[in-house]
Amino acid sequence: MATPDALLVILRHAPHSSNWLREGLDAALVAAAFGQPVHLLFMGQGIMALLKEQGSGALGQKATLPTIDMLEMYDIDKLWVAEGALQRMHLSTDSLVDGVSLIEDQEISGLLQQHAKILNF
Amino acid sequence: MATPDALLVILRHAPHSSNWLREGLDAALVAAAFGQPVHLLFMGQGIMALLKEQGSGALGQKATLPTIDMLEMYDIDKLWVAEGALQRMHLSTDSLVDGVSLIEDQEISGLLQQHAKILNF
Amino acid sequence: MIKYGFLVMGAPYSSPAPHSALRFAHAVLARGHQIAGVFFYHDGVHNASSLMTPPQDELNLREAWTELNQQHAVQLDVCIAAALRRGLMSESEAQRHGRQAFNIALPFELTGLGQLLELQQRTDRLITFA
Amino acid sequence: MIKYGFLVMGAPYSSPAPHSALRFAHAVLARGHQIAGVFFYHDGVHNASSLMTPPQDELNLREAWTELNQQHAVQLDVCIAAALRRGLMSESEAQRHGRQAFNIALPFELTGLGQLLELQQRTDRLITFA
Amino acid sequence: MILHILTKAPDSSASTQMQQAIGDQDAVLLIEEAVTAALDPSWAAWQQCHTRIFLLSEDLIARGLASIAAGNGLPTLEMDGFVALTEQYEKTVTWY
Amino acid sequence: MILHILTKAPDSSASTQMQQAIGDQDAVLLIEEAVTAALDPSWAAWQQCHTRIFLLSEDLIARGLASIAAGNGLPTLEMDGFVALTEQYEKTVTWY
Repeated sequence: MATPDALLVILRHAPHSSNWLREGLDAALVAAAFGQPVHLLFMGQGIMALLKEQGSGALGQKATLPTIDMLEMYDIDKLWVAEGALQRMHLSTDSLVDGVSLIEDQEISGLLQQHAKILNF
Repeated sequence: MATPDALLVILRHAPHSSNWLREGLDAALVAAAFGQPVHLLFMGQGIMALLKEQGSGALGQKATLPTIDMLEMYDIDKLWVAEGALQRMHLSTDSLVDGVSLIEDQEISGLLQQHAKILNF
Repeated sequence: MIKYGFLVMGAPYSSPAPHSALRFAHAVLARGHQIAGVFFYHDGVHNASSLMTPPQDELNLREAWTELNQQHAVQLDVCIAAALRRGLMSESEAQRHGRQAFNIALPFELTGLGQLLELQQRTDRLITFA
Repeated sequence: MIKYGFLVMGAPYSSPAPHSALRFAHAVLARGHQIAGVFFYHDGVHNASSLMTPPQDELNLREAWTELNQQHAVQLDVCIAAALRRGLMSESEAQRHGRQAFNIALPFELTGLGQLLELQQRTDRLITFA
Repeated sequence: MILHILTKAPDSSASTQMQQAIGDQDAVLLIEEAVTAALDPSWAAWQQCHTRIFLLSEDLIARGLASIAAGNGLPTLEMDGFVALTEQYEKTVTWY
Repeated sequence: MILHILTKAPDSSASTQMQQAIGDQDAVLLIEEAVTAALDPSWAAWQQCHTRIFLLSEDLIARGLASIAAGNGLPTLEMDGFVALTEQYEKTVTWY
């Protein structure tokens, strides 16, 4: 499920509310560009980065969706979403972009153990 | 209980965690120095500003207590503390500085109504 | 006509507060009201940085505030104590503190906290963005 | 001996993260370990501001980091993309963007995000302060 | 009569504190991160003062929550409506 | 084996997320605002992994919580002990 030399980037902040999500995604993209295998874990408000219908903000605030769509080009194809968080946010996978992988809450700690490198945003 | 021309400054952030508390207290002190009647309402983590035993932070981060002790000199003598928040934080008034006034949760909205000017920190 | 004052306490590109404030400002003006002034406090002081350099396809917040000042005479006050500790100063403050550079210039003016209270007194509404 | 790297993402005087990082740094060195470098990202880039002017009775964080560099050869890298949008630039960036002033100077160096990943690769521990 | 402006998520301490401060005559406007309340019909504030909570439309759209808000029948406002609220309510308090 | 460092209050979303990520062999260090957990014996994490949660002593002292932490019998560490934890645990994750 995860290679031991992969980098796990955890994304916990929503689009538009701060720059955490964007700067976290930037770190993931740069790591991938350097040839590191990168996996993403979306927790809490971070899950909102995956909403299909999101747009750009007023006054030209950039949308996140184009970056999400770009991940595959960088060979970032593991997008883990905490299933419990999804339920607590009253969201279904239908509202999310394609290609996400659900993970049960009790498997999250195992996912962290399997990655030698972790960055938490 | 409150004069209609008084300024209510709400303090909701703990010492040392950010600069919100200090900059909120600064606003209260300046208003008082300008002759405005000022009342303070401590909510949530803001109540920690009133803990008797607090100190300065490591590496010379200033303590908040000297500022709290200075309030009386500026004629700021109404320090409201939300009673419910105090209970939820498992704190008793014994652990707080002298001179605070308890207010029940259901009276908070009335306190806000009575003040023409409010600043929320 | 209602007279508005704004208190802005979020930094651009870290908080959405300045964006919300600007959008609200233009809606206020469109409804025929007046904006007497904006007071930048806490991390909001970063809105005034003349060195702010966002990517070219993003709005430069300092320029957007400057435009608001030029077109609608909105006063832009920056709390001096909050600014100095966060690395923002005008030319005269730079001289006072022996620095080679400065990053706050007109139409932004460094001023004391009293200006915030004065703004609250002389406006009908003070709206906080944070 | 363990080799440490730090990722600092909080601004001085707005977040306690830089203070925690510095206190931790001195404890790491006291136990005989090495600190290879500090990477400043997100609001942490403000740690590098040469215009930072806290009240005289408070620690100047930039000076404290500079001392760490001078006494223990700790590399201080600042993410260039995060810095530019927040109004922080070196002399060469100021020239490139046509600005009159700059507020980042040695020992702080503007660099890309790749440097963070490189720091994570070449150290035994990467500790985040945010 | 106060207009409360919430900018943080419904499970934040800012939201809890606001809920303690809402009076019977007050109104609430959800902006920025607070519009995620559209996802949560069980948020206590909906029961507390359902008719007077508004969500800022453009912040819903930016976050991809506009159709969910519409589906839940929640009242939204444009920026113009935000200004209208501040005309009506003399005092505003922002919770962040 | 991971050392989790929490910098935010026990009722924050950072804390909730951390609690979901703690494994059986992991340890937790509470610093900065997180030391307010000393006030709350009902915090779920105390039950989840009581023996391996530490509080940073100097952050407790700064906030006036040192005697409360001592009264509740909570394990505290000096900065030196924080470093020792990072020697022992190869990975650290900071929740903020």
